[in-house]
Amino acid sequence: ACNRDSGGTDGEGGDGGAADGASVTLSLSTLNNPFFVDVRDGAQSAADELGIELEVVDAQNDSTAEANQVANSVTGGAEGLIINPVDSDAAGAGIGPAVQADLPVVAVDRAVNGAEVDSLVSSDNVAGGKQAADALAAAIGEKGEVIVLQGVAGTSASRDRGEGFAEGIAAYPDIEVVATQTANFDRAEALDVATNLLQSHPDAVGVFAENDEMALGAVQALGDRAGDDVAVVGFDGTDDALAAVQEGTMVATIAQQPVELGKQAVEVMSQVLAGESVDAEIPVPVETVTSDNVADFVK
Amino acid sequence: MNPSTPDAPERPDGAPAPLLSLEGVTKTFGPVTVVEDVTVHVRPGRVQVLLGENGAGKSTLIKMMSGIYQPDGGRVVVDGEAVTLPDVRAAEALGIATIHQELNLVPSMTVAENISLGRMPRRGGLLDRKAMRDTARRALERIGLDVDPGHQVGELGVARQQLVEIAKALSLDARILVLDEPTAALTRTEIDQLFRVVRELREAGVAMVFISHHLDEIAEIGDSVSVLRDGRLVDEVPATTPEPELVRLMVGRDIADQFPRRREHDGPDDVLLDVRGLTRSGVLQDVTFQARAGEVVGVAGLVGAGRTELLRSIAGADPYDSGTVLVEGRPLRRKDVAGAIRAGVGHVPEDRKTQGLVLGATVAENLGYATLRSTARAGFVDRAGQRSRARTVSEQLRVRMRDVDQTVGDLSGGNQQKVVFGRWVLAGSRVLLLDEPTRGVDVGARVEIYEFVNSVTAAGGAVVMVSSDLPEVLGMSDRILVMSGGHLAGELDAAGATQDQVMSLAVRDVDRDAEDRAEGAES
Amino acid sequence: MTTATTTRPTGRGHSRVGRFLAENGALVGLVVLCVALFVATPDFLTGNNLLNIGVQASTIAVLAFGMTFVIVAGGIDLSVGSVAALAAMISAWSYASAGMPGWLSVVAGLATGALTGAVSGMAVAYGRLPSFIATLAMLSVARGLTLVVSDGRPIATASEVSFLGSTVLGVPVPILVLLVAGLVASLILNRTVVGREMYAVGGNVEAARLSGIRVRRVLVTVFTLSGLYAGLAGMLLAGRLTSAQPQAGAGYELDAIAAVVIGGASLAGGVGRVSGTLVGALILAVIRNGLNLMNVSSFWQQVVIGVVIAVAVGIDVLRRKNTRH
Amino acid sequence: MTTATTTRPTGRGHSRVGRFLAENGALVGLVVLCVALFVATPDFLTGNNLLNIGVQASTIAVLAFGMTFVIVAGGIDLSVGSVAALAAMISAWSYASAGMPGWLSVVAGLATGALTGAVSGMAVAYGRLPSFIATLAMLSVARGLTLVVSDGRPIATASEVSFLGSTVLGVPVPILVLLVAGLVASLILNRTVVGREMYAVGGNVEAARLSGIRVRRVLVTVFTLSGLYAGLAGMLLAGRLTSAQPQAGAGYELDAIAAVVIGGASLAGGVGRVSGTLVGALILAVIRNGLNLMNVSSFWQQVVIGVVIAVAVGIDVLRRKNTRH
Ligand SMILES: Nc1ncnc2c1ncn2[C@@H]1O[C@H](COP(=O)(O)OP(=O)(O)OP(=O)(O)O)[C@@H](O)[C@H]1O
Ligand SMILES: Nc1ncnc2c1ncn2[C@@H]1O[C@H](COP(=O)(O)OP(=O)(O)OP(=O)(O)O)[C@@H](O)[C@H]1O
Ligand SMILES: O[C@@H]1[C@H](O)[C@H](O)CO[C@H]1O
Ligand SMILES: [Mg+2]
Ligand SMILES: [Mg+2]
Repeated sequence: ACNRDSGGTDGEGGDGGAADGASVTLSLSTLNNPFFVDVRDGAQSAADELGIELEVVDAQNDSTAEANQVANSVTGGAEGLIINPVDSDAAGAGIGPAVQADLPVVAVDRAVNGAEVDSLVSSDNVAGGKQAADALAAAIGEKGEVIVLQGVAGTSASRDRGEGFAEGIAAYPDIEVVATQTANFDRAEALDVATNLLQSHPDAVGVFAENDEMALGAVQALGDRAGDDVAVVGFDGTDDALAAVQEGTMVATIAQQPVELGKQAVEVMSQVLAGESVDAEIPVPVETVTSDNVADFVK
Repeated sequence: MNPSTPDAPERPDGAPAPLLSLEGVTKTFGPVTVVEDVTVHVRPGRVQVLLGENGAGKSTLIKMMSGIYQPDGGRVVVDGEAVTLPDVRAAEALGIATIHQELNLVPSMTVAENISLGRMPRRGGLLDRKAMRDTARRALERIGLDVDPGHQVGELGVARQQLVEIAKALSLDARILVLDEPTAALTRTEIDQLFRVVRELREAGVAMVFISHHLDEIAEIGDSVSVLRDGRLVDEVPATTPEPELVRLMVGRDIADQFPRRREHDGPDDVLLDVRGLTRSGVLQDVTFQARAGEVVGVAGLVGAGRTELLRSIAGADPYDSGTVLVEGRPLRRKDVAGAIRAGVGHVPEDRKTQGLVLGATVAENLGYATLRSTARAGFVDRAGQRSRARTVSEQLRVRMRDVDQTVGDLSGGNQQKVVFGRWVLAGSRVLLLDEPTRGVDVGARVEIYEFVNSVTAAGGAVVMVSSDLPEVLGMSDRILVMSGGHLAGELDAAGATQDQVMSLAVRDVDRDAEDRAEGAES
Repeated sequence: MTTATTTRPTGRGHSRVGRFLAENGALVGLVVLCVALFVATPDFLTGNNLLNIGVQASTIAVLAFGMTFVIVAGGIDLSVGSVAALAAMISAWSYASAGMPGWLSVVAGLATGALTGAVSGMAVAYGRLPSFIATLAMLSVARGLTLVVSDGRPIATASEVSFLGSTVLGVPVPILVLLVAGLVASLILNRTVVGREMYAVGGNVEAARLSGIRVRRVLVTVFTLSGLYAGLAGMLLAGRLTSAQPQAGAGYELDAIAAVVIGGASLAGGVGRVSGTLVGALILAVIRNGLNLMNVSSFWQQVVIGVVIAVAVGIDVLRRKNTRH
Repeated sequence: MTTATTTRPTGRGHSRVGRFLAENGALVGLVVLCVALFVATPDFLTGNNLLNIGVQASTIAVLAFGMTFVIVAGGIDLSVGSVAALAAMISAWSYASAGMPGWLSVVAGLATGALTGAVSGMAVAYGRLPSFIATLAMLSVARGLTLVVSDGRPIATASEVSFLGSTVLGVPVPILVLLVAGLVASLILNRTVVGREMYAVGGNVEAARLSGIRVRRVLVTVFTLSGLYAGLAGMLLAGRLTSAQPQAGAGYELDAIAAVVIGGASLAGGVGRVSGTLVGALILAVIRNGLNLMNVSSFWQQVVIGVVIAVAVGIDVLRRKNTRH
């Protein structure tokens, strides 16, 4: 919205057929996390290419703040909304003002429940959790004690990955989850929690962390044991995690493609604005990255 | 020591049966016994005076009457029946109202609210503001205090606050009224007003307990005196007992001269403090005076005359609009306390509790604040030095305490006051600004403070002493300045000056001043 | 607060307007802020956007009203964000899982808030815990219970609760709730005896006790009210999102306290007004709204928010200093 | 705090031990907690685990040492978590992007902390902002700047910083840092002029001023020290993770304040000791460690943490009450 006066004529850009110059809001759950910084970067580069004015807002993991920001951007004259919900259920009500104003809405990374959106560009967290279980099982020879580091309790990412992992690991009768503790998606906290859990479970051979930040904290806690005695699997595929996989301190990370998520979300939005029909769901694959294929992911 | 007090409720001289009695009460704090086996009767239509040095246990005693402390031994008897007073409400329910020694007001609330605190009137579940204002107005009228009930208490001077406190207790319409040093902060005018009310109450049959360190007030208003020493009852005597006899009972020795002013400085009488044209809009108008080496300059005036403001401005505590303050010829920077202290100024503020002391800190700490920096080595406190100096000074001033590590807030009022003094002894201040220096200080300690004043002037220092206690001003000053409405109304030579002379100067401009204030309120 | 003693409000304003301004200093900051935003972005001063701001201020404002009681009485309540979440969750759970009728689920939510508040209050009054500790403990306990009850998942709320997030005749219900809650709080503080006793306890607890005020009862009342208001705020939050979120309200305590302090209250106790608190909450909402409208980068936004808060309060301090002489 | 006036520590212990206990009441809570955990889980009392606890307490302890200065002087510092993050980020950035030598990047981090602290201090002392507001503003500003500098991504630190997270001759460096930082803080508070002045300012700002203490200078010192300690804590955090994290230290301010208050300080100012603060920080670390060892569900953990904090402080309050009469 900031360049509206210089833009001049594009006030009714929405029905003009071209998305060029349209103003679109990207509402992110948080930017305190490299993953979403990547989503933003992907979205920004696609927007620049397509000539879309992208307005990025950060809800700092607060559903209410997100609802407020959506309302504000509708008032501010946004012509489209790309939303990365803090919480899928809460976002249903949260995007109300956008829906009422007939703005096209695209969800990215996480779904919006209880309201119609034009498209969902996402990776499947439940499936990712299962993949993580398989990767971890493979790394520890399908037996032994494992530890799970949970994300912020009550967030959908933590819920879905936890669910997927639990489902996946159940297929390996010789693997026992001996401890499940939260480290709030935070590297420093994971360092402390993992240290403590390794104290009470010295025989643990595997760690699943619901994101890479926590996985890296666990690696730190393990020190020399990381990768040799204990296999660590993370989730996200951040730069640091890919480097860790390359070094062998992590055995795997479930790579989402955040840049790709952001990029595709903007592209889909541009198609909707141009009046084209789009798929209701656009899956961006999550891939298990191990030392075998890590080279393909490192930039 | 066996108290000679008769325990019988009826006395042969026909004194009425007591409404309230403390019978053989004892109170200990940790290892210390501060009141031991004391019996006091409070009778209707009588004023029972408690007399004793600072720390003798007077306040502790009355706190057992008002439900703040419970005795560890002995009993409290009301209307002939033993009672327990678990809290203030219980005491109030029995008709006991107390004016405590330290001000107990809520500064951020209005005069009316403070007066009704704890028993605000209700109507239909809501606060009845009108009734509250009316109560306040009546109570203020009775004590003769002319302030708006809607005024914030924190903005009033100490004296007015004391009057509000008195008005509050009076408005309870109590059967038993306890007054712990109510006159300490008042000038004669207000004291007269208070005593008028006390006499009315006596007529009405109210039983009263009165504490004061001003011996002349005892004969004036008291009926009987219980003398305490070190927590024990020494004797009970009629209020007509001559002052020297009271003093002897109380301190266990004679005090020859209550105001032992000696002007012993024989060096050059240079001007140490030179105040020129000090003006602060609405508070001080063109105040000019000098204080010379060896001299005590007394400053008298009515409440609100601006005496406190004058001292605070000189000391650097408050700003002023124009004028100059010079110490030994060198000008002081405006609003720079540290600079004033370095120049040799020491300031004993009006209210030790809020301005003088860090109550939670030790005696040694409090004594050392002004010298912390000057005695330090490379930023480190000279701990051993500070402590030994603190010990010396507190001995010199005869501070009653366990040791210099005792928390200052646990000392009695008079002893707290000495600690504030001691700070400037340590700092070696040459110019002392004293604001009500003996408020709440007992006769013995007061003489010690006066002797300290003498020693300061003997050593070539100068003292400016603001006091509402006229005998003190007359007795200890060499020269008296009288303030009125923010300016100097006149100057008197202390020798031969009378209370009447001072008062007539003090009230000279009061009417004009009142008009100014009324105008100010409208604009 | 060390500075509190030197910035005691003087209340010397002579005219009614002067007095109002003197007592609601932050208002000047709010007005300056609004004018600046109006100049910066025309979208700001549209009726719709003003309603948005009202709605967006509502949760923090309601929490802050409750906080005003506590701060006036000289305490602090860190638990309000968590208590709001717990109240909303209990309400949603009692509707969805325990089968309570919708209106009763609203009552259950409010009661949860009041009850947790009462527990904190008793810990402070009878357990003699510093309120910082008692309510920090409650912050943790209430959040934990929220997660336990919900198993970490959002629960949909009753339609009676969702009503709180809706719009009636063009007026958003949260704004109505805000107004009523504010009026009630103001009535309690100014017109009831217990309200005035809160000022006394915060202004000088010793004097209050010596005057026969039942200090502990006042403290329990104060925290119970704060809890009740937190419960109400929780219902608002849930109403707007039509679901109770396990992480709702996290960190809101600092915003609520900030609103009260921006509004002129002192953490030393004894001072504070509901109108000031409202202004404080509006300042916070307006900053965030304005920065969104102006599309300030979200990283810089935090920098700007911090600076604006400091400046808004700074204006008030300056103004007070000037009217002093 | 309303209760502060009634719970002023009396220091009446007669023997040396009695006195030490009287002054460090929370220690009793810590010991009770440790015994309970030892009974509950054998893993607790192993040398290794005790070292772990030391390391895990280090960040909060260092923040809390800095906070002790502020609280003793009657203020509060909400910015410490953000300042720690900013200091670490500036340090990492000046090494990684600006090409500073490693040791200089450590200095840069510490200087960043001290500088931001000084800014808060000046806002309090000269701008007369309540410290709650000044440091809340700084919380927001410092976090925003951290994100701006890092663009929201972690930056690897210099090896000189990582050294702070390592182990030397079997002793973890964070524990050494904690001990030295604590000794220095204790030295400042007890032995230096400015330290004693902090107590005076917090105890009675007016009396301090009238005694010639330069109150504003003391306030600036206090916040600068708090910032410096926050900077050090930031370096510890970064050292342990070998990288500066943009969201590092978020919310740590409440933990740090809690450690100080659990340790017996009063938010009303004038009271507080470094040894108490250390005990407070250890209590927090021990609870979390113990709950992890016992594998308490993360939902219930929060409930238990809250209860334990309340009980630990409650023991202290009770003990004090009993020794009174
Ligand atoms: N709460 C307390 N804890 C410990 N000691 C106390 C406490 N209150 C009073 N004391 C001590 O009890 C003694 C008596 O104090 P009290 O206040 O009754 O004296 P007082 O006669 O009223 O003196 P003053 O004339 O100075 O007011 C003093 O030595 C004082 O230090
Ligand atoms: N009722 C009042 N309302 C407002 N201001 C007042 C009132 N009474 C006095 N003042 C202000 O206070 C100034 C002087 O107060 P100050 O405390 O210095 O007087 P004082 O002579 O020391 O009397 P006190 O015995 O009260 O200390 C007056 O000049 C006046 O400006
Ligand atoms: O996908 C993201 C990332 O994994 C992040 O680390 C936490 O939130 C999730 O939603
Ligand atoms: Mg006394
Ligand atoms: Mg005076």
